[in-house]
Amino acid sequence: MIDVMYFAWVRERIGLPRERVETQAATVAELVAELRAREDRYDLAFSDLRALRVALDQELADFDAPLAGVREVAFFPPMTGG
Amino acid sequence: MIDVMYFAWVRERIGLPRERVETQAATVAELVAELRAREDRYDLAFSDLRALRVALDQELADFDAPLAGVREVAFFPPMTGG
Amino acid sequence: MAVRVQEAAFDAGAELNAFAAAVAGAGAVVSFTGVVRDRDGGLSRMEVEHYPGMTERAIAAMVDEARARWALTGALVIHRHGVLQVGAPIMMVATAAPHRVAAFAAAEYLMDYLKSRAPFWKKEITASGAAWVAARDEDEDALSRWTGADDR
Amino acid sequence: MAVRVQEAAFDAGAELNAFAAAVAGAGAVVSFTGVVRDRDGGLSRMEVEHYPGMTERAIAAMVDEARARWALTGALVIHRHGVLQVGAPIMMVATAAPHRVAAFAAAEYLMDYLKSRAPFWKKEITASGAAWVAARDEDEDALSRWTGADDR
Repeated sequence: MIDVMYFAWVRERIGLPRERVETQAATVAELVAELRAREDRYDLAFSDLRALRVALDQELADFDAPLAGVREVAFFPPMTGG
Repeated sequence: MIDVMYFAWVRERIGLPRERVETQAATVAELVAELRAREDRYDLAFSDLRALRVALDQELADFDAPLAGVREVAFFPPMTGG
Repeated sequence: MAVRVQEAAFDAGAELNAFAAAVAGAGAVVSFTGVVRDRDGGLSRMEVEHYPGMTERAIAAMVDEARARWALTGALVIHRHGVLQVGAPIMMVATAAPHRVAAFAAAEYLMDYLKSRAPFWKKEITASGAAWVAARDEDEDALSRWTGADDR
Repeated sequence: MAVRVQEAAFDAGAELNAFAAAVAGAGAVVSFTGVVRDRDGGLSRMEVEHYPGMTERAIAAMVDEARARWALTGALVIHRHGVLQVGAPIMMVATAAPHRVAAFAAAEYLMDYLKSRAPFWKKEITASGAAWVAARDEDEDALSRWTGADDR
């Protein structure tokens, strides 16, 4: 089980801010593939990975990063703070 | 007649902040030569021109600049504001 | 070295004075204040979302890196989230150092990283609807000046 | 675009707030405050001499040049003269612009020119005597980044 979080328009498209996900995915990319297969709203949210960023346990990571030992995955668009 | 002003350690070495000078000097360098010939305190103040700056009518200038039409000449060390 | 992520408004001038007083002997104090700007007219408010937990970690890491790069005597980062009105301060960075070059460089460094590496997202609400602010390529590009061969 | 050369102390935070309020819609506000620093210990006070008339002209010219180079919505320069105590603000620059890059660049530009082209001279008074502060080569060198081929 892993905590998956969504922010900004990713959160809006998927329709919830976080959820617990049962997964055997070895990498972020595999987790994304599982989520996209669920429902159209997930498929739409993840349709262009270049427009997305991912953090593993609150550290920015790549989509090919392994999920072993990770408790919290977050998906969001590029940051626009400051 | 020209107004000659001194600032910072130039003022302290010469011992006055400004004076009216009767001169026919064509350039700043000629004016400096006339002043140096006056007294030791002037000679000392102008002994190293690389350590001095000059302004003509409140604009930075070079020592070879002409004095024609100039009303106010100021001598001072490099600025240290800010 | 203070980092504050908060919903409440703040008084940039009061923050600057408190910061400067705490770093007495600094010589140079630089501040940056970001203000909600109505770029095209018609902005009714801005909403700032963030990622609690990661936000604080990311900013603390930036501040640590800035301290490792420059001889700072102080650094302050304040960033708001929630609903912000036009003209309100969004965030503030202040740096203090013996010399101005370090204070300026550290403030710009922190701003560049805050813009692109701290998990904040802005949404602009106008009479005609709401839109997430898109990341600017310039902001991503700005990071390149702090990395690579000409690193200082 | 305000320039003030004054003997009186000023409140940097209050100046920052007044400046930011007057340039509403700026987006980015940068400030620099210079504080009298006791570098080696033992400084009892600083005295700042200036060239009345030329000072105002020189600073106004710098501000004009900064406005010509960057899209500023405001600029403020305050510089004190006379007797200043340790820890007191000497001077302040503030700039406002739609984007942070312009606000930072203009503030640094104004600082670099104020340091080396505005007719101010600092004298440090310690228990053992008084000494004029020497100009730093770095300050003169700093001007070169605003001139020449890589001008922006």
